[in-house]
Amino acid sequence: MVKKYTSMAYASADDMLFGNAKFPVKAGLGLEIGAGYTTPEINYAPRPQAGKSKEKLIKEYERITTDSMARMVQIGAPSVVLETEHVEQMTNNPEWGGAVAHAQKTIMEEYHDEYGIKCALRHTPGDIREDRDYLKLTGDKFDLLMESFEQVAQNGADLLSVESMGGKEVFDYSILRNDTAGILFGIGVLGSMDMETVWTGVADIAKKNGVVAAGDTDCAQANTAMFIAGGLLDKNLAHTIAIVARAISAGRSLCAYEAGATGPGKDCGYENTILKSISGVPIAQEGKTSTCAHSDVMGNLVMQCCDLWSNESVEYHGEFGGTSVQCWGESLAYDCSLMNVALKTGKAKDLRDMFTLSDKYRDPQGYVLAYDNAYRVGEAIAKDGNDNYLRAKNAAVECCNIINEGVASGKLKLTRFEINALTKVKDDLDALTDDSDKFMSDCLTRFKEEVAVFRPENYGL
Amino acid sequence: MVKKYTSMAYASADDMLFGNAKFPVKAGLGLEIGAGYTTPEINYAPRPQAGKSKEKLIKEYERITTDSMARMVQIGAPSVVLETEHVEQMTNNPEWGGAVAHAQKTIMEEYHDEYGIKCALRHTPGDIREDRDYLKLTGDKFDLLMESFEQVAQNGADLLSVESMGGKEVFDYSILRNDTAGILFGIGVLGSMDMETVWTGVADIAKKNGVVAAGDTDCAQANTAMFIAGGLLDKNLAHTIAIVARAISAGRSLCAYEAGATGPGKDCGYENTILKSISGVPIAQEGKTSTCAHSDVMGNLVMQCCDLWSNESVEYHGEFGGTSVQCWGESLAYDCSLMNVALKTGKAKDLRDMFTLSDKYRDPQGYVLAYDNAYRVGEAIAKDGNDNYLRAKNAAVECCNIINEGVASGKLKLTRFEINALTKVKDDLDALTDDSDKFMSDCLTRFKEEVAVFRPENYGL
Amino acid sequence: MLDLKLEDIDGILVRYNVALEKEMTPDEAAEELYPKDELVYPIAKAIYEGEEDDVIDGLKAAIDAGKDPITLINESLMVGMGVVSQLYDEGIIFLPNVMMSADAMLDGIEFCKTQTTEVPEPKGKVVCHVAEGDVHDIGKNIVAALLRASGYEVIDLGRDCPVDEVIEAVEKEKPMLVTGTALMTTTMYAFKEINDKLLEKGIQLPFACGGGAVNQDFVAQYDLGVYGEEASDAVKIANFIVENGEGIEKLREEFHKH
Amino acid sequence: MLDLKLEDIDGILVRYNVALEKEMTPDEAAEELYPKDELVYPIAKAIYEGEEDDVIDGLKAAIDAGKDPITLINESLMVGMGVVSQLYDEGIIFLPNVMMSADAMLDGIEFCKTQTTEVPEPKGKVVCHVAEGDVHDIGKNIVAALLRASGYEVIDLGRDCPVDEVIEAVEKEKPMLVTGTALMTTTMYAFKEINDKLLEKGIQLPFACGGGAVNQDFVAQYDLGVYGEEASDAVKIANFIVENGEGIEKLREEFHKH
Ligand code: B12
Ligand code: B12
Repeated sequence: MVKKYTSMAYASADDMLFGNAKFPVKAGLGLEIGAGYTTPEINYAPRPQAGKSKEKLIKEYERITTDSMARMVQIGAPSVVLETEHVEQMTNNPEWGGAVAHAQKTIMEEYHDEYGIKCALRHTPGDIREDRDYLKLTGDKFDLLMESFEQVAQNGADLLSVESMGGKEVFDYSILRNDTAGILFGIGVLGSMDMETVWTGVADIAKKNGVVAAGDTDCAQANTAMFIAGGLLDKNLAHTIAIVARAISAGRSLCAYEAGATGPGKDCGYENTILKSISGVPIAQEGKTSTCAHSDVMGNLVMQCCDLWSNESVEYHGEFGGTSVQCWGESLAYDCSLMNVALKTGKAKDLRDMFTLSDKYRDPQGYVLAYDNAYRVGEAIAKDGNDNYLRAKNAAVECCNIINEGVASGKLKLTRFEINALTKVKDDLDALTDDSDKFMSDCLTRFKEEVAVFRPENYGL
Repeated sequence: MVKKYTSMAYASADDMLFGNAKFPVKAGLGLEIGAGYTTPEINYAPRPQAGKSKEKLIKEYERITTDSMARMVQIGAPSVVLETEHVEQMTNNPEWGGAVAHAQKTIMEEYHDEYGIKCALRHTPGDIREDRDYLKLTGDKFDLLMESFEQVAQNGADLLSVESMGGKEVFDYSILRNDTAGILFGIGVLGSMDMETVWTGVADIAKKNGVVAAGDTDCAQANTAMFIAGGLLDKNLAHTIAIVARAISAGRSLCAYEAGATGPGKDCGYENTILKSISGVPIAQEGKTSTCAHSDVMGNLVMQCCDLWSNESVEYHGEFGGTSVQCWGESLAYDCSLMNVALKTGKAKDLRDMFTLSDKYRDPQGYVLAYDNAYRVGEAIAKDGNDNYLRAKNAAVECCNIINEGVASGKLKLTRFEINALTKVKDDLDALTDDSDKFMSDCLTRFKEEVAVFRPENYGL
Repeated sequence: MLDLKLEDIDGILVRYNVALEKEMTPDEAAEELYPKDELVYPIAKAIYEGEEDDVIDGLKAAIDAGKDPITLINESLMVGMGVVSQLYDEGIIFLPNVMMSADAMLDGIEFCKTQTTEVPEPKGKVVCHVAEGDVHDIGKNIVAALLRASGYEVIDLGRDCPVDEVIEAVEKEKPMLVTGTALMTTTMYAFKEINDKLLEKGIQLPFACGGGAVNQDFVAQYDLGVYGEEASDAVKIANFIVENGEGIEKLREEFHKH
Repeated sequence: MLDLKLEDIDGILVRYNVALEKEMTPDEAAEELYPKDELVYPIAKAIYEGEEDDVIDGLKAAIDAGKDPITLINESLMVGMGVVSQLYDEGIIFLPNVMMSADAMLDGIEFCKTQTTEVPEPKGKVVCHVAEGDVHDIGKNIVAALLRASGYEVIDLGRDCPVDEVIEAVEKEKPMLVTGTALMTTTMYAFKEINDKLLEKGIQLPFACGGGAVNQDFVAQYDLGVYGEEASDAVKIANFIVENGEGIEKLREEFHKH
């Protein structure tokens, strides 16, 4: 049985800070994450042709690893994390993933030995638990996923992560239809249930292999909402709905830590500040220096409490200034250098607040994720921490309240469209039951009918 | 006749700050540079195939411009500058450059009209004044360069810049041979002489067309030295020599402002902090967010006093997060947002100091360019401001002194190799005459003999 | 914590969306566009509002009043959806409205079909798929929904779709257009394979490709490829083909903007 | 202004170059490598020190003592330069030392030539150039200097070099290797043209390409291309050809690391 969080790790929002986690995590070669300094986390995707064979893929990752490490020592960066997000072949053939991890770690060890640079390797297998048309979260695909973790853990990966997909069939349907109950059910209920299974598995494997079960992100749902919502002028989804989905996702992603993960949370989890407030684990984040991978409206704000600072992903290719991993890795390292100076000169809280203020009023998403408000969402979750449904609903409600207060203050300006969308969500939420069982059975009935690809057996239902 | 600077624009180094210049510059559509806020300056290079015809080139720049402007409004950036560094065809065919400027400005005007975004367009013709083997600074090539300025100024460019090349034949030879006198002669004497001619011309054209004569950079020399010097582990040139070349270049690049330019200085002028201290003009800078273009060991430090913040250059191509100009432009905009928050919250000097401290002890180059030390180099220049040779030599000497003090403090750690190289430069400098005329005639004799491609007539000698 | 003064915020960020929001509400804008016919009006409005039940009620009333079910598809359902598409294109309403309207419209079409033995003529047939190895299907879902909403018949091959299945579907369905979506650089190469296999079989038709990983340079590399940035471009491409034929060169001229 | 405490600096940046500096000074390292022959030793040392006059003096002394001028080129000048190259490759000395040594060595060779009627045999001939439209020639200058320093005869076509001039030079000089340098993406395409024109004329030889704008992916696109990252790679490529022949595939296997 997992132990649920019912209280906050920090006594107040102001205690939260980049480079500092209540429970730092030692990993890899000399690295300690959240122990008073920030570290760049370089992310990359192999060039398309590289996926053709195991050998090519390994060679590609060797180049990526060497390039990244070489640039870090050229500019004097004290520490670095590399994250390899698997391409499908690497997870579906667990020994491929293991071989890549081994090849990368070998190079990192050489650099560590020669230069003393602190470093660690994160591997993120793909959540390959699906058939062509349906999610297939349990059974042989689940076993394959676990085998992939096993292989990378045995062969050099220091940090294990995944972006698990539970609930996404229902979410995908609901997000394009402003269906509040569906969003809550997909992320907050189904997503949480699946996370508990996955992360109990990953935590066991990590323990057995002496590596770190790091964390998960609601990429499949909250990020999808954020992406569809897009920039200020996009018209695909109200940003107020996207942030409600995000708040809900915090209840879900927390399940990893409840099942034994210890952080660092994964970079694309914009819910991570909320998670940190509850759990005290270190977190990776991405923002203004992951524009190579996506655009968002919280470029600086997300740095506020990060322990690792990531570029999310960049395809490996040449630029005037070196290969893409070198360019982005260098930018990250300088961002970290700035944060580390702030920590050493006693100015870290000021810098944190400046990061936050850069984007707090830029968008409702930034407003809610600003660490002071994120902390409040955390409290709403912890209050009913034992109930996946209730805590997710609480988070959504608190999110709406926070935005409304922001609007009332005059500083957060919303479009009429965003306000209307928010009002609808809030009304929907208020109309929902407080009884988890009833919510479950209502949703089961409705979504079995409306969402053709939804298979309750995925969740043991 | 140009009026030389013999005093400092700022009473103390501490008065210098990003987003603030003593003499702000109004330009383009609603923009004011150095007037209390920083602005991203997006730079780009067309894809290779785009240079094939005038039409293709114009289309390429239209895409680049639209993409850049679109991303800026998507994330809510209040202001932006675009810089077009000419490819050779655009300068050699002045009407091409003019047509590109016109096409870009038309799009920028649309965005300004629709969104109110403040913006300006910088054009930087290439310094095409050379024959195959020799510099040919005067005569028909000079006239062509001026015609290029005329065309872009008439057709929409708001800011005029160039990276002029005077002195580079002697410098190229000298830098690979640790020839201190040659470096000083190439940059400080020949470079300055050429700058005076070029910038008198550009300033006239700007005045006539009601646009801004912005500034020049010693890309041809000081940046070449910096590039050859490379990262911490490169072995092509001592970083102590690279920074001496940089200090010398401040005396040279100042000539633009003495000839009538008003700033903003160009992004790749790492000497710009020194120039700002003397002249009070706004400056563009590049560093941790121009890793797409080059690597340096002063990623944050250069932000300390910037008014525009640039990515130097990125080839136009796709990334996961959009086109390259969108990705880098967005990162720049968030960097500026952070600085602007600092300015509004009264924390700007703290942030400035954090930028500086990130890299002050990373490398001798950063150490000397830290704004407190840069200011001292400025003073050394202003002291003998009327004499191009003496002021450049002063700058070099002061640079050596500053590094030696840094080493003595224990905070700046140098390799034995860097120390030896510095000692040699310092000895060389001490052995040099204080008589400009004698230095000139000594060098003329020597370099006419040693450097086959050196043509004194380029400088009216 | 530090905070910004209200008047300082605009110097740091500009909420262009707030600054630019149209004066008119979406409902008002829609009202201006509905057809005036009193039997058609309620159907179009119900489509806009995404209310299936009201759509069916409106159709029933119109049929009772003597309107032909097949004509109603074009003259009320499609017209109502046209209002929705136009407002979406103009940035007045958002995607979820379009999706809900499309759902309502499809329900309406199904209902009309039950009221007659005639078979309605779609504007054209389009095969949609997500590249082999790629599970990112939201973009494709939007593409399919918008195409359907514009009156095209969509054969949706789903995600992670093997190359050969696409070829088979094209041979069998003879569509006017195939679309492909890929969000990963490692999967988008399947498009080139599809292109080559189609050409091998002597099949020439536009192959519209999009999705996060895909860019114009890549798509321009294979003969049939036409790049589209937004899901709504798929509709525009289909419409362009209806109006101008399937010449790839012309399509590229129109849609290759980067 | 704010400042960092001495003990805090290492948490922010690590001066890996300082941390790793070899114990031995360059002079000591060189001393270990000089040949012991008492006539050759001073020449090699003068090369290392970049002192032309001392080189000539040493050569004079050796010739007076009966050594053959041509043999001296290989056994003293090249050996001295070998010491320099080795120390540079090991990161013990820096480029300007190499340049100055190379200057001294070339002076020495010229002097030797005046002392005999024999013609020294270079290791091979290399044509170097900077791409048409490109003025960035420092990289090329370094490449040329390092090649000369390693005993190759260099035909330097300079910068902004028209494609046809490169072809002509290759036809005339029959080099073992051509090198191209380009720092701008707009100019590097000339390499492909050179490649095509060479192949058209049936000329097959390795075409080593480098410079800031150039990357391995680009160079791998044309048949003769071999990518090199560092100037010293040009020398390694030339040496590899001397030892293994001019097979492009083998060269790529060896030098294409990205
Ligand atoms: C959400 C998401 C997921 C969700 C997908 C949910 C779903 N049902 O689709 C989940 C969690 C499942 C997921 C999984 C993975 N993902 Co993912 N994911 C994303 C994310 C964040 C958003 C994608 C999205 O839905 N965008 C919104 C939709 C609407 O956009 P879109 O599809 O591009 O469509 C728009 C247009 O392109 C256009 N369009 C689309 N198709 C077409 C077609 C035509 C003809 C036209 C005209 C237009 C058009 O219309 C749409 C709107 O206008 C992206 C980030 C990014 N930068 O793209 C990463 C991203 C695509 N994922 C990535 C990765 C690596 C993965 C995983 C491998 C991660 C892992 N290690 O587990 C797995 C993949 C497993 C597999 N075998 O495929 C990488 C891919 C990197 C690469 N190699 O290219 C990305 C780019 C993230 C990153 N920056 O690293 N992911
Ligand atoms: C110095 C410099 C200049 C100097 C050049 C001085 C000179 N004598 O060469 C000057 C000022 C003249 C100059 C001018 C211009 N420049 Co310039 N310049 C640079 C800079 C800062 C450094 C280049 C350099 O010398 N590097 C050091 C040398 C040693 O490196 P390298 O040549 O790459 O060589 C190394 C390796 O590549 C290798 N190598 C080189 N050749 C070969 C060959 C082989 C076979 C092998 C194995 C290895 C090898 O060996 C060397 C050491 O190991 C670069 C920045 C950058 N990121 O590259 C811009 C850069 C090249 N310039 C640029 C531009 C745009 C220009 C101008 C057009 C600017 C303008 N608007 O005026 C003009 C060009 C005019 C023209 N017609 O060409 C852009 C090019 C962008 C693009 N389109 O690709 C760059 C990339 C700057 C940027 N980021 O925007 N420039």
